[in-house]
Amino acid sequence: MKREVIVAGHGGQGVLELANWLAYFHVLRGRHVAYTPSYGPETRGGKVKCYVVVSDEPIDSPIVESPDLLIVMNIPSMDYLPLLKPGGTLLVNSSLVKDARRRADVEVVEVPAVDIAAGLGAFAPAKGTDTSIAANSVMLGAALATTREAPERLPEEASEVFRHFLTGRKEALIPLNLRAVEAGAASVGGAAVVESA
Amino acid sequence: MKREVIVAGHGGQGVLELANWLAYFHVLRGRHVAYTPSYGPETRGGKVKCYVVVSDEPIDSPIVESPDLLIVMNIPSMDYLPLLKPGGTLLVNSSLVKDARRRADVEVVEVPAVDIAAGLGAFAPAKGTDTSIAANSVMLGAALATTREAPERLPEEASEVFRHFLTGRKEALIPLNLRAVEAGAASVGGAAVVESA
Amino acid sequence: MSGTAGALYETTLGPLPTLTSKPTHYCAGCEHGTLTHLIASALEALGARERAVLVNSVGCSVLAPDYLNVDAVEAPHGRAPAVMTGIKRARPDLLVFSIQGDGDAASIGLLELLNAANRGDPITIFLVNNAIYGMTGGQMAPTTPVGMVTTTSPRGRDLALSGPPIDASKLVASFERPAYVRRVFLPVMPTASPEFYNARGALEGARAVRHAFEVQERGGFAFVEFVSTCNVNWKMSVLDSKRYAAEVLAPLFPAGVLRDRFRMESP
Amino acid sequence: MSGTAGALYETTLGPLPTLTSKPTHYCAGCEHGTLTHLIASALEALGARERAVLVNSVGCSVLAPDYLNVDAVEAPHGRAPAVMTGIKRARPDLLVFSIQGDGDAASIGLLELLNAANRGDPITIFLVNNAIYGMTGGQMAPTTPVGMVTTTSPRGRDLALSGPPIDASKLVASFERPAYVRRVFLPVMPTASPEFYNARGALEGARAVRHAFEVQERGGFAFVEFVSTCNVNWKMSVLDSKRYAAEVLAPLFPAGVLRDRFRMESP
Amino acid sequence: MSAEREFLKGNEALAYGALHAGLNAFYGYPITPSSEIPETLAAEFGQGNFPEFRSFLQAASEVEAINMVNGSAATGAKTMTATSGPGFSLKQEGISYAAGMELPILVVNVNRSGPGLGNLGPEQSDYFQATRGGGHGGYRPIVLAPDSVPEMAAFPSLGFSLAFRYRTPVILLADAFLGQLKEDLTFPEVSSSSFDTSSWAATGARGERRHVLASMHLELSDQNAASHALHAKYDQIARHEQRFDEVESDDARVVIVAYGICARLARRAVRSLRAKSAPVGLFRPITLAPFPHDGIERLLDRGVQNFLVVELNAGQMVEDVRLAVNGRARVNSLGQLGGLIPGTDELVRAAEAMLG
Amino acid sequence: MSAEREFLKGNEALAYGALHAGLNAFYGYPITPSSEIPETLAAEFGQGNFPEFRSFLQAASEVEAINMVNGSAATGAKTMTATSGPGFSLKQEGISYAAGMELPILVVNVNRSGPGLGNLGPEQSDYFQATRGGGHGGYRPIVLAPDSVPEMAAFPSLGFSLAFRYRTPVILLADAFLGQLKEDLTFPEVSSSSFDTSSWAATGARGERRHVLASMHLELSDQNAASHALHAKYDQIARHEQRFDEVESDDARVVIVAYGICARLARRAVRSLRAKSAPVGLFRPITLAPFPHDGIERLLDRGVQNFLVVELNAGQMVEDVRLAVNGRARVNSLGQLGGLIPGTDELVRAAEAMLG
Amino acid sequence: MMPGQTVALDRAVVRIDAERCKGCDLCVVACPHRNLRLSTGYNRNGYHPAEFHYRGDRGECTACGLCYWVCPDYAITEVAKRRV
Amino acid sequence: MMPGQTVALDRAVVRIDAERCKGCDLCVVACPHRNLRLSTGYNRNGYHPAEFHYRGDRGECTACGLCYWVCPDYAITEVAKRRV
Ligand SMILES: Cc1ncc(C[n+]2csc(CCOP(=O)(O)OP(=O)(O)O)c2C)c(N)n1
Ligand SMILES: Cc1ncc(C[n+]2csc(CCOP(=O)(O)OP(=O)(O)O)c2C)c(N)n1
Ligand code: SF4
Ligand code: SF4
Ligand code: SF4
Ligand code: SF4
Ligand code: SF4
Ligand code: SF4
Ligand SMILES: [Mg+2]
Ligand SMILES: [Mg+2]
Repeated sequence: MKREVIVAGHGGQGVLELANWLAYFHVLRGRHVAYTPSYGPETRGGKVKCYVVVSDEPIDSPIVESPDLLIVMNIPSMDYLPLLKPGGTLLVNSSLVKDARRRADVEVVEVPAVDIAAGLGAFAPAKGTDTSIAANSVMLGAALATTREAPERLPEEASEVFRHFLTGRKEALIPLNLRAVEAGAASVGGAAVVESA
Repeated sequence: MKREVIVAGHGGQGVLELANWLAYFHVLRGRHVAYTPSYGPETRGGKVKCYVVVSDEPIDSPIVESPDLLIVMNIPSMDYLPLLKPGGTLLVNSSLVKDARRRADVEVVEVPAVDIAAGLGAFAPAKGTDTSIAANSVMLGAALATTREAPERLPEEASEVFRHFLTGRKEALIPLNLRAVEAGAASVGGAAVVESA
Repeated sequence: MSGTAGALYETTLGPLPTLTSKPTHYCAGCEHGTLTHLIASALEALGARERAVLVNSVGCSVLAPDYLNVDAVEAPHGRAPAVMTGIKRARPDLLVFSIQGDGDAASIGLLELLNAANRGDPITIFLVNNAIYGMTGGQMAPTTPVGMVTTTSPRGRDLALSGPPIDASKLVASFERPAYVRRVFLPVMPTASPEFYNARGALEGARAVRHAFEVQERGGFAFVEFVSTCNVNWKMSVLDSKRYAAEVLAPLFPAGVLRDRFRMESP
Repeated sequence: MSGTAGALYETTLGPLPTLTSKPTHYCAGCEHGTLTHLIASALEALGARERAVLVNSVGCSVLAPDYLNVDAVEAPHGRAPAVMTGIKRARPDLLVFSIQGDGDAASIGLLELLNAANRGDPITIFLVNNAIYGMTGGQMAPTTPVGMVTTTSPRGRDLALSGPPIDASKLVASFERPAYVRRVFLPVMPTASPEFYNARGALEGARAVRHAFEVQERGGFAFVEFVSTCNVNWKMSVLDSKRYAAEVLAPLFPAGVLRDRFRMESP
Repeated sequence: MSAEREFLKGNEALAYGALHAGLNAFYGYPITPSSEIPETLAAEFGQGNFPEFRSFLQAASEVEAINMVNGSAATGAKTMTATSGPGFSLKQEGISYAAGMELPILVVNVNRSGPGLGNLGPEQSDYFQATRGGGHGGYRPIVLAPDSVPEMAAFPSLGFSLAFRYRTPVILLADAFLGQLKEDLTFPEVSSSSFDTSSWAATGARGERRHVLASMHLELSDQNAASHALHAKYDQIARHEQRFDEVESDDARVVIVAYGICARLARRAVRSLRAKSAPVGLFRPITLAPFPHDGIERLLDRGVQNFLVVELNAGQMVEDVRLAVNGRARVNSLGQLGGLIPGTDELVRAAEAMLG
Repeated sequence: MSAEREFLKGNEALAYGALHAGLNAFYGYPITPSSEIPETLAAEFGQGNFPEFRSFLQAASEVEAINMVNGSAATGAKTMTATSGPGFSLKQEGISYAAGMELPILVVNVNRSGPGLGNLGPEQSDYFQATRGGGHGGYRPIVLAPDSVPEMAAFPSLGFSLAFRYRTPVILLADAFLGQLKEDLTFPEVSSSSFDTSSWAATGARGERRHVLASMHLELSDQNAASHALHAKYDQIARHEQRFDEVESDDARVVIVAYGICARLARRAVRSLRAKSAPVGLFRPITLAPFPHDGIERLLDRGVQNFLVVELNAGQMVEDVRLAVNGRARVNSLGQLGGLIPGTDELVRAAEAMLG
Repeated sequence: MMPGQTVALDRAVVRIDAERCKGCDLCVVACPHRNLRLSTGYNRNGYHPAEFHYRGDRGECTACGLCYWVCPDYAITEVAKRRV
Repeated sequence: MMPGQTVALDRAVVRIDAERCKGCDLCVVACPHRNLRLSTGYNRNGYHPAEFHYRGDRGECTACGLCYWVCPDYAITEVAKRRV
């Protein structure tokens, strides 16, 4: 098994977190995983792109030139679409990107991530921030569901991922994020996530 | 004409000055001249050695490996004696170095430079200095006299040399140094130097 | 000023041609942006844009030439004062200024800052003191208060380990030649009502910036420190960061004029 | 002390095993030599030779390990305080001290000096302020008085060009953590009679050196500046240099205790 | 941290690798993209997980940092610093002193894009600076180049053992890509090795035995002797410490030479070329200095006639390959600059072009 | 100073050479054996003999000095600094910025013996540091190597014209021997040339035309473009600016390759070999960077089969000779360290050994 | 709120470039009359930009310029006063 | 004056290592009793070394040690007092 993913969006959308969670999920499954962030100099607000490579074999290059899965969080990130492998999957935040169906040779999965997250009560019109919390978890759920691998383990594993990353002050956000994963998975017809704190 | 000289002594003995004066004397005569000082890190008191190369042709290497003339100001500098070219001249400050006649194949010219300088009234038992003034000029006079070249121009040229180097506060020392050059030249049977300010 | 308010209205404050139209990369609510605006305004008031040279030192202000429409020379991290001295001595007719961070000026660049101050070179330095390394993501700065958490002082700055914060203005003013040394509290300042914040800092800052240029033109070394915030690396909301600045930084770095050899003419 | 005076006499002052027998390269009459002796004496009085580490910074004192029979680590020009911090934090049991020149400490090494002072690292710094660059042959130092002729200020230090001399002790004492900051006038001092000079500086220096070590052992940062001479590069006779120091340097760099958190116990 | 699986950034792994190797002290100044190293160490400092880790300090500058490192190493402590381009330049004087005083120090340079302030993207443009000694005086540091997060974790230990064995600065030359890359890894359950430093460390003179660590030798003859001793040591290192790795090079007709992140690229290129039955292999220097001449020699012995050097700069390691090959085979260079990384297809095409 | 004969130290001649070349500003920090350069300039400063010489300042450190130099050069002023080993190391970050910002600066390094504090004797151990860019980011400075006092006087002018033509740092690499050597020389009666800097110098923005001197390019693609432009310039320099000198190389079977003081030694060795009818010549690189590959190529074309590289280090320029020769001839290396200088007889023996 | 919006009142005009605005709230809290607020809509960068909103309880805009000076993004591009 | 010379007086003994001495004059001017002077002879390095010389007009050596402390070359190697 080998899977190459690009996750792209805008600083502040939780792109790095999403890619990290996705990567760690596979670490927990015992796979070789390589994750590469790349971002501009802005602390907030620039372009963000991540590579995630998952494989049962040692990974040669961590650079993703042509992904199996492309996760797009905002409009400018649609620029990466030409890289997507024929037959690959485009998972798109359809709350922001409306015209995602541009290639016929790929599967397009539209997830209204911001809207779903807002529906979970995650919307916080904070000052100076440009995104809603948990939209990235919605996308994580959707991404994991698209793989259709061992869905029964997903809830527990997602919870382990969050417990790894969301510590200290952030621990309180775990239930919300788990609900978001569940909702994301459900939105693409994936497994239901059992809530766990 | 090509002449290679090593001047060696102890910091504070005016070795650099002596070599400089000697070199500049030949610059005034229109020759190519190369002068290389080398000394230890001590501001005062270390070993000092100078190369002077004088030639009518452009000078290839300024390094003197085997001098025609070796000027020795103190006992440790006798270490350079083996370098002296067979047939070359050792000019030695015999006020300090008593056993200079160590090689039969070279000419040894003994000049009691400190004594001569003291005789000129140059002896100044200054605090924290280890030498008498003008002993180096005595050696300069002797060195120039050993060449036996155009002795009639020597007085005027020596005065030009001193006017070049002894400026400002040091200008007052010119007459004394000229007398010392004269005495040095005389001590080896060289030309008399006409006093000139 | 090119206002568009038409016949009925008179533009009192308008867009400044000394600013480029490029959006800033500064985080929302950051005083780096405010200061950029103040500088542009002062340069225009003095008609000095065409003789101004910005030295952009490394820190969040390294991108200032993207926003200030003047000639600019980059300085390595901390070395802006030296670069400025080089420019000014070659071309005394130019108005040379830098925007430096607290790490830039008071840590790696302390020698350059203090020597330029000691020489009294006629240059203008604006220091943005946000008590942290902004550009590199929140490490401890020379000005970080004892106890403040940063990525390299995760349990708070430790007095025994790292010493107390350094007061750059005080150090600069301890030299005899600087003509103008001033510290301004730039963020909006909380008031009794949580809904209202006092914006006096920006107005004071505007005057200080302008005077710092005038002082240079009269041959003096001018240094203005702006106590600022870095909400992102302090990991606070914008307004919380202003409150923290008022509570913690304002007493540590009190605002005031530490030196003014050419007294301000206009208030 | 291993005196040889025999039964009739009791040695009160004798040769110090902490000194090697090597002749110094210091010029005749230079306080670098005097200080070497004072340090050896203090180390012996404290029984500290075996835990002492000298950091020899670049300047005439770079050869100090040839004379002080202790472990030593070389620092690049100006960096002794940083090297000392590295040693002391690795081995707090060691007694770490440096001998620095004024150029070393107050010019190229100003950042390192001030940061060590600000942190209050428990180290001991002896600064030989001879107002000139001795080792390199007489260039202007940060401490050179205005008007003094050096090879790089041949018409005298120019205030407008280079600023006034820097007062290292004052700067160090402007930080809060240093425990001991003291300036000693080390040269013999002229008296009314041209035949006699007052040698109090050396005795004061001896006490200051010893206290500077004690302060470190009690956890404090200790800094002693010795106003000195450099007759060779000042181009003066030895005694003229002492007179110049008394006339020009003593008022500029007044002797005194600027800070002493651990008051001296013995006078 | 035990032998369980971790998922760490290269920089974090390097920090933990140093801690596992028994790091005693760290002095540094933050700079992207290396700042996670001090940050990780700051988080562990004083927490008791690594009791040998006795000192951590953010210095006021890279110059201050490297001199703290030298002081610390002079006592025999395992001491490290980490930086990137501009900071690495500022440390050159201190590194030269460390070489001259024969101090065992570990300096990490996470290569960003340059010159000047440049950019935060990965580059390998500090190759010459690291391998040729960016400082003065012609010393020769050991330079290690990891190509994965597990190697970022493992090389501090290797670095310290080389540094202490030879009493010489060791440079760990990573790049922005490896610093930011996260991979899964497992820290081995090894105890840190300790080195006997009693014969040279400056920890107080006992009786007549004292240790004077100096790079200065006033007499020219002493300086000459010291320099000769240094270079004799460097020759010994050059003979014994060449390290490299090979992939599918046995029957290769074209050998790609690459290190760091480029070696990872090259692995993929080799795989895709082999899939097309193209006889292409990879030679990966692990010690950039001493450069693995012997490995190149063996490839030449095996008849390799084509070398393709891939690096993120305008052509630096290619000189070392040319020096090793000395005209006996074709050496082509493929470079990329400015923080960008060449595509697999570029490598494949360049290798195929050499196959003819 | 007019066209009369002078008798000056190399360092003094260099200072006057710079003044004759129209030096506007000097910033430096004293260090033996280069201090006569600032001292000579200090003596002339403000005296009216060189009215273009507008600014002289002893900086507080080499780091401050190089950044003053960069600021000054950014306005288009002819600006120089001078230093030796440890100070040269400290300037590396600033030089890298100058390369990145494309500033025309002149940096003199009077090579002493190293590493660390080392010794004041002559060495050529900073060859790599100078030619490979001791700073980060893979820039390529121009490096000039004088071999006599007249060249010390002449090369500042050459250095400035190259620096301004290509907007790049030029390094004048001398050694302690040449710095202290006094020779007779005559300054040519040339007026200093001035360069048009109006298209790039930072002297105030006029209308929409402004000059932003930056080494930083945030977008990777911009950084890539800037790096490519830099390296295109370096390639152009490499093609057009190789300089060298030859002595008796026409029919030589062994060619000694040497620069700086070693070239002087080699001249004597060639003379004494020719006196014995041994066909030995001298190839003297004047630009150490760009290295005069074309000259070596011509020697190979003429059938030279033996090169003897003589340098005051453990073998640095020999790599450039090997790269140029690329296996087509034998290249031997003769080095000397620690401030010492090999004897003529050593050169003669080494050359004779190659003659067979 | 759209770019270039001008709010004309009796006494003064404040022009806000909503696309420059990062919704930091500073102008909002700095206005002595509380005449600005963050919009609930988004701009292109996803921020809630400031908009003029006359609360009525604290007086009209006086063209005091505080909002203009505090804005880090100089998104308040113009303040104009009614001519008298 | 020769190395290792010891001058014994009624009250005190001062030992000077003439070969270390650089003739700087500091001990001479520092002695409150003017009991030291520079010799007219030379040592091996060509300096006129200090020597003890009881002037008689200002009192004997008190073993005060000033000469010992000021000497930059620690050429005054020992000061001893008469036992009482
Ligand atoms: C020599 C060097 N060291 C370190 C850095 C990395 N660096 C860039 S900016 C910066 C500090 C930024 O903090 P500050 O100066 O306070 O400015 P701010 O961003 O907070 O305004 C650092 C450490 C660098 N670019 N160059
Ligand atoms: C980086 C560096 N710059 C310059 C020098 C040359 N240098 C050696 S000592 C010195 C200054 C000496 O003066 P000071 O520190 O006052 O000590 P002193 O000799 O007067 O006691 C200088 C500039 C050096 N060795 N290293
Ligand atoms: S990182 Fe901090 S200082 Fe930099 S722009 Fe953002 S808030 Fe301002
Ligand atoms: S040069 Fe000056 S400071 Fe150095 S030893 Fe001589 S007198 Fe002392
Ligand atoms: S100009 Fe003054 S009153 Fe008007 S909106 Fe701005 S801050 Fe409020
Ligand atoms: S201050 Fe500026 S950026 Fe902030 S909310 Fe107001 S208009 Fe927007
Ligand atoms: S011990 Fe005192 S009294 Fe005796 S010689 Fe020395 S200075 Fe004079
Ligand atoms: S003080 Fe010392 S060196 Fe000077 S004269 Fe006296 S004994 Fe000699
Ligand atoms: Mg800051
Ligand atoms: Mg000094």
